Amino acid sequence: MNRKKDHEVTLTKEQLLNLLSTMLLIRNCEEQLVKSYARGDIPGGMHMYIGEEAVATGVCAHLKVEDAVFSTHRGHGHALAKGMKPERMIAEVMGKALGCCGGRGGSMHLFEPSVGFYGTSGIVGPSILLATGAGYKAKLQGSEYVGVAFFGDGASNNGAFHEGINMASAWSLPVVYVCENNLYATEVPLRTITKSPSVAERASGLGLPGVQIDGQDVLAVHKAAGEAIARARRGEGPTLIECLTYRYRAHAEGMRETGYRTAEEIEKWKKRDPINSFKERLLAMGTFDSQEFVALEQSALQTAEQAADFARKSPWPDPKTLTDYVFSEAQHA
Amino acid sequence: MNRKKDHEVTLTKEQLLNLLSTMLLIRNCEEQLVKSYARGDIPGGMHMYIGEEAVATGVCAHLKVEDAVFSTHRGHGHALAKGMKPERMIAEVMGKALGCCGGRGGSMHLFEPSVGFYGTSGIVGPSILLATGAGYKAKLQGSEYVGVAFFGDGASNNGAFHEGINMASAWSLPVVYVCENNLYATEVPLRTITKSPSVAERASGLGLPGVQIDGQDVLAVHKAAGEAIARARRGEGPTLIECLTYRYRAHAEGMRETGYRTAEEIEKWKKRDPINSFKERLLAMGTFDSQEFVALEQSALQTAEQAADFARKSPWPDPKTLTDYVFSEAQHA
Amino acid sequence: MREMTFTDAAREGLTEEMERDPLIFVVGEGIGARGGNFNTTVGLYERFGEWRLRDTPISERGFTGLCIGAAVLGARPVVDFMFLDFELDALGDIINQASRLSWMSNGQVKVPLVLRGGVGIAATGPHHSSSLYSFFMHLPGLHVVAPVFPADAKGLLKTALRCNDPVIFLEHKKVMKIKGNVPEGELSIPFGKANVVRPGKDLTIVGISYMVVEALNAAEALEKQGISVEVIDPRTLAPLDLETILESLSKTHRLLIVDEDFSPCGAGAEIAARVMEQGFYELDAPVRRLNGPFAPAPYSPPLEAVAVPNAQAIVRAAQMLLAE
Amino acid sequence: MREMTFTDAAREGLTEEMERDPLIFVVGEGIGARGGNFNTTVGLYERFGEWRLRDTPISERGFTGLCIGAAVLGARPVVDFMFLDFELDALGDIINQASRLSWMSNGQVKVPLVLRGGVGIAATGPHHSSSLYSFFMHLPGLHVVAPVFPADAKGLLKTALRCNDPVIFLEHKKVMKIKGNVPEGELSIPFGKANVVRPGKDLTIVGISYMVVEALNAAEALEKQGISVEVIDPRTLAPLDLETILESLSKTHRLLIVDEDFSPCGAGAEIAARVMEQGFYELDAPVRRLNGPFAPAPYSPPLEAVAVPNAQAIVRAAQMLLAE
Ligand SMILES: Cc1ncc(C[n+]2csc(CCOP(=O)(O)OP(=O)(O)O)c2C)c(N)n1
Ligand SMILES: Cc1ncc(C[n+]2csc(CCOP(=O)(O)OP(=O)(O)O)c2C)c(N)n1
Ligand SMILES: [Mg+2]
Ligand SMILES: [Mg+2]
Repeated sequence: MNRKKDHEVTLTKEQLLNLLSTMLLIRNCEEQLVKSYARGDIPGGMHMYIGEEAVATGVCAHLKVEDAVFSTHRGHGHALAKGMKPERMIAEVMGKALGCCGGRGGSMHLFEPSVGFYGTSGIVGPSILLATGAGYKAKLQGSEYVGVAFFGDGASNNGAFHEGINMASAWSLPVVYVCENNLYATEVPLRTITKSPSVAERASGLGLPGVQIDGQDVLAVHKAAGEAIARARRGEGPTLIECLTYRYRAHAEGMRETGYRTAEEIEKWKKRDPINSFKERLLAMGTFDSQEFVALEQSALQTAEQAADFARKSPWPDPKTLTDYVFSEAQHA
Repeated sequence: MNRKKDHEVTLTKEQLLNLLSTMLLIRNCEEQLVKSYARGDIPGGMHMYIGEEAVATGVCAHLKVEDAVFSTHRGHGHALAKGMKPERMIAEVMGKALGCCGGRGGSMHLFEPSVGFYGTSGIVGPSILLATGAGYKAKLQGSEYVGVAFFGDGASNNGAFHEGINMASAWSLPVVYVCENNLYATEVPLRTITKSPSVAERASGLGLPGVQIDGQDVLAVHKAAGEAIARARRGEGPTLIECLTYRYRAHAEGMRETGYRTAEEIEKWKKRDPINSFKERLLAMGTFDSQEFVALEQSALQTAEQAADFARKSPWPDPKTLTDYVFSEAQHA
Repeated sequence: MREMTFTDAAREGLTEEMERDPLIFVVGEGIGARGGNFNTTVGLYERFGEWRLRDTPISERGFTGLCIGAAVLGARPVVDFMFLDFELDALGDIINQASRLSWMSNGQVKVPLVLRGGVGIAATGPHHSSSLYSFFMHLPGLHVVAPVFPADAKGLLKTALRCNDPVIFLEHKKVMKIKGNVPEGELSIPFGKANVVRPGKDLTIVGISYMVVEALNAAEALEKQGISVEVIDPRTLAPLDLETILESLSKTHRLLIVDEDFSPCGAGAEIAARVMEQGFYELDAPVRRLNGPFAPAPYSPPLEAVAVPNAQAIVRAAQMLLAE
Repeated sequence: MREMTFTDAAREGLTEEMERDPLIFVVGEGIGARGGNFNTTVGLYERFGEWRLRDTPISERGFTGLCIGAAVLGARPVVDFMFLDFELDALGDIINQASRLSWMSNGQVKVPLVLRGGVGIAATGPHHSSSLYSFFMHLPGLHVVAPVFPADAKGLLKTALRCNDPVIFLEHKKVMKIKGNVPEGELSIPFGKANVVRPGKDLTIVGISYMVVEALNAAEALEKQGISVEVIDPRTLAPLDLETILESLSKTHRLLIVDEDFSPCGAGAEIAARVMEQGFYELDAPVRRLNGPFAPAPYSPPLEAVAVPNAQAIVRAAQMLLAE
C-alpha cells in the first residue's frame, strides 16, 4: 500500500489523467466493437479486452515509438495503448480497406509499425519470441529500445515461454515479458493444467526477476513496468511481470458464458474494475472532480463512436490486392 | 555423506555388484565401439557415454521390464542398463541385420520394446515428451509402471522440457525426468546459454520436486532414483533429478577435442570416475576383494568383445527390406 | 439411417470406439467439459471422465509428444487441435517421431494415433485457415483423411481409431455442418477408396475436401449447359485411390483438380503427376488444377470471395478445359 | 577465379555480406567459436564477435522466433540449423509468422531472414537426412534455394542476404565438399534462374540439389550410348524457372525429374504438373519422376545404396523414358 502511494505521488496530474484516458479509450472502443459484433458488422472472431485495460495502459505509458510491442489474440487494448489510431483498429476488425492492414487479417492481425506495434496474433506463444528478437536487435545495435511481449496465462505453458525467456535472460536482452493472468485459457482454468504456484515464480528457474502484481491497479502496473523497462534500458536484462487480471466477457465474442466460472466470480472482479477504482482513487486524491471525469468519459466515447463510424463507412478492400505483399518486394511477386 | 552411507548399507551385496557390473558392461561396450569406429566399422555418428555410466545404471536398477525408458543421442548406456543385449546394440551401431532394428538407424535409433526400451533419438527433446506419454498411459490404465526420460543439460533449454514436465506435474503422472548435466551441449557451455542457477531449480516453478545430485556416485543416483520411482508408483507424481556428470570423449566420436574445455577439467573429472570410485568404496567396505573385481572386469570385457565380434560377423540388411514397416500394418504398405 | 451433421456423425463414431476400447483418449484445449471448439466431444467428458477427455495447456508440441509416447505404449490417443494451424508447432515430432517410429524400430513399435484439426478458409484469416494436405501426403508413414460427408466422417474416423499407424484427420470448417444420412452402429470405411459422388462422361473433377461440394454445385450448373461432369471425392489423400480417378479418366479423358489449398506441390500436383504417369495416353488435354491464389488466407469477405474457388470459378475452369 | 569448396564459397559470401551490413547476425548451436558443425562459420566469431555469431541453446523454435522478431525490427538474421531436421520444431512460426508477416501487415513489415540447414542422406539415418523441399515450395512468402556448385553457393547466399523476404537455403551434405571455380568479390545470382549445366537434345533431366551431380554422371554414361542428355539445375526451387525447363523440352520433348526426397507432392510433382500445364503438346511421353523410395532415410550402407537415386538408376530411368 505504501509503495503504491509512493508511486502515485511521483506522477504528474497529466500522467495520471493520461492513464485514465487510455483506459477509457480502450473500454469505449471495445464497447463499440461489441455493439458492432451484435449488429453483424464484424465478419470474424474477436477477443475483448474489457476488464484488463490497466495492464496495457500501465505498461505502454512508458514506451517510446521505437520500443516494439508484440501482442496476442486479445490485443485491441495493446494496440490502442501503443498508439494505433482507434479508427484504423476498428476498421481492420471490420475487415475494411482503411483498417491498419487493409482488412486483410482482422482482430488477430493488427499491425502498425509506425507506432512500434508489431502485431496481434492468432497463434498463442510467438509474441514472446518475437519480442525477444526485438530485444536482440536493440542490443546488437546498442540502442536503448526495448521489446515488450504481452501474453496470457495460457501462453505461459507453451514452450515459447521457456525458450524465449531463457535466451533473453542468458544474454541480458532488453525485453519485458508481461503475462496477463486472467485465470483461464479459453475455458480451461490455469490450476487444472499446471501445478505451478504462479507464473512469476517460474522466473527464478530461468535466472531473471519475476514479480506478480495486481493487474487491476493501473499504478501498480505502471510502477512495475517502469522499473522493468528502466532495468532493460540500463542493459541489466529482462523482467517477467505477472499481472493478475480478469476478462469480463466470454473468451471470444459470441461464445456462450457458462459452466467454467461463476457469476459471483465475475461480479467479484467487476467490483475491482480498473477504471472505476482508479477514478475513485483520483477523486479521493482530489486530482480532479467528477465533472472533469465525465468530460474525459465523454471524450473517449466520442472518439470511439467516431472511429466506429469511420470504420463502417470505409470501403471494402479491392479483391485485386489479395496477392500484394506476399513478398515484400514487388519483383518477387 | 551420512545419507549415502545409509543408502549403501541398505543394499545387498548382489545389488552392489549388479550396479558395478552394469557400469563395467557399459564402459567395455563403449570401448569396443570406440575401437570399431577407429577401425572404420561404424558407418555413421556415435556419441559415447563413457564417464556417465553411473546415471543410467543407478536409475535403471529400479526399473521393471514394463517401465518405459526414452533416451537420447547419447544412449548406449541407457539401452544396456535397461536390458538390451550388447550384441543387439553393437550390431545396430554397425548397421547390421542382427542389430536391434536391423541396422536401419544405428546409434541414435536403438529400440528394444521387449525390455521396455523405447529408443535413443537423433532429435534432442522428445524423450521428455514421450516418457510423459508413457506415464499418462500408465495412469489411464491404473498400472504401477513409470515412464523415464533421460536427457542432457542441452535439452533442458528446449520447449519440450517445459511443456512435458508441466503436464506431468499438473496431472501427477508417474514419470521420472533424469537430466544428465555434463556441462556442455555439443561444445556450448551451459552457462553461456542460460542464467538458470541449476536445472533442478526449474522444477519448483513447475510445481514438482527437483533434486541435484552427484551423477558420478552411483549410490547417490540409485537412492534419488529409487525415491523418485517409488513416489511415481505411489501416484504422487513426477520428479526431476539433475545428475552432475561428465563425458570423457568428444561430443561425437571422431570430433576434435579442443578449445571449449581444458585438459585439466577432463582430468579433474576422471579422478572422480564413477566406476573407479565405486570400486574403491566397495573394496574399502569389504564387499569384495580386488580379485573378485578383476573377475567382474574380465567378464564385462569378454561380453563386450563377444558382442562386437557377433556384430562384425552379422550379415548386412537386405536392401529389399527398406520399405518394410513404413506402416506397421502390411496391408497399408 | 438418420440425418445428422458431419460433426455429429464423427462424434458418434468416436463415442462408439471409445465405448469399445478403453485405451482411446482425447486431448486438446477445451475438449473436456466444454465439448470442443467445434463440438467434436460434446457430452463425452460427462461419460468418460477426465482421463479420457483431457483438457490440456496450450502446449501443442508437448501434448502431441505425450500422445506419441502413450501410443507407443499401446494407448490410442486422439489429439484434437481445433485448428490445423496449431498443429504446426508439433510438426517436428509428428515427422521425426510419429511418422517414423514404426519404421525406425523395424516394426517393433506401433503408433496408433489420430491427429485431427479443422482446415480451410471460413472468415478465419491467416492464422486459422491452413489446410496443408500435401505436407502430410509427402511423408511416409502417415494416413491422410479428409472426409466431406457425414457417413464418411463417421466411418473413416472409426477406421482411423482402429488403425495402428498415425492418421491425420482433417475436417474442413465448411463441411462440419453438412447434413447427410448416416447408418446406425457399425460403419467402417476403408482407407484408399474414393467415391464417385456424381457420375458423368465429359469431364472428371476431383475435389479436395470441401471443394467436392463446390464441384457438385458446378456440375449441376454445367449439366444445364449440356456438360456431363463426373465428380470424385477421394476421401483419403493417403493412400490415394488413383484407380478410381484413372477409371473415370478413361471415360472422360479430361481431368480438373480443385483444391482450396496452395497450388505448388499441393495435392493437385501429385494427382496430376500420377495421372500423367499412369494415364498419359488417355488424356485429351493437360490435367488442370484450380487452386486458391498463392497468398495467405484473408479475413475480409470480399477478399475471401476470391481466395476460395467456388462453383462459378469451377464452371469457368471446366469450360476452358473442355475447349482445349 | 579460385577453386574452392561449396562450403568455403558460401562462407566467403556470408563474410562479405557481414562486412557490408552490420545488421547481419548468425545464430545456431556451435556456430560461434566452433565454426559450425559443417564449418559454415569458421573464423567468423573471431572476426565479428558474439553478438553477430550467437551460440544458442537447443531452442530451435525459440531462436527462430527470436530471429523473426529481430528481422521485423530491421536486422538480417541467419539461422544456421545444422540439419534441416532440427528446423522442423520451428515450422509453426516459420509458416505462421515468417512467411506471412509481410502479407498480414499489408506490406508494413519485412522479414529479411535466411534459414539454412543441411539436407539429404549421407550415412545420417532417419533423424538427420530430411530434405522436404516441397514443404517450403508449397508456402507463399518463401524463397527456396538449393545450390549445388560453389559459385552458386556464394552468389545465391549473397542474394539471400540482401533479400527482404525469408529465404530457405538448403545445402545437401554431399555438395558441401564439391570444388569449383568461384569469382572473387561481388557475385550476385538472381533467384529464379536455372542453369543448363550440360546441353543435350534427346532428353532433359532436372536434378534437385545433389541429384544434379548424379544426373551429370548419368549423362556422361548415356553419352557413351549415343544418348544426348540436357541437365538442368534449377538452383532455386521457389521461384522456379519453368521457362528454362520448357525451352529445353521444346528441344528434347522428354523430361525426367530426379529428386532424392519423397515423391508424393514433392518438387518433382510440381514441376511435372506445371510442365504438363504449359508444355503438354511438347511432350512425347509423360514426364517421369525418379525419387528415393517412400521410406525414412536408412543408416546402414546397403540400405542407403538403394535409398538414393544414383547415376545407374538415372541411366535406367532415362532409357525407359526414351523407349516410351
Ligand atoms: C498455438 C495456439 N494454440 C491454441 C490456440 C487457440 N486459442 C486461442 S486463445 C486461447 C486461450 C489463450 O489463453 P491465454 O493465453 O490465457 O489468453 P486469454 O485468452 O486468457 O487472454 C487458445 C487456446 C491458439 N490461438 N494458438
Ligand atoms: C532438436 C535438435 N537440435 C540439435 C541437435 C544437434 N545436437 C545433437 S546432440 C546436441 C547436444 C546435446 O546436448 P545435451 O542435451 O547436453 O546432451 P549431451 O550431448 O551433452 O549428452 C546437439 C545440439 C539435435 N540432435 N536435435
Ligand atoms: Mg488467460
Ligand atoms: Mg550436455
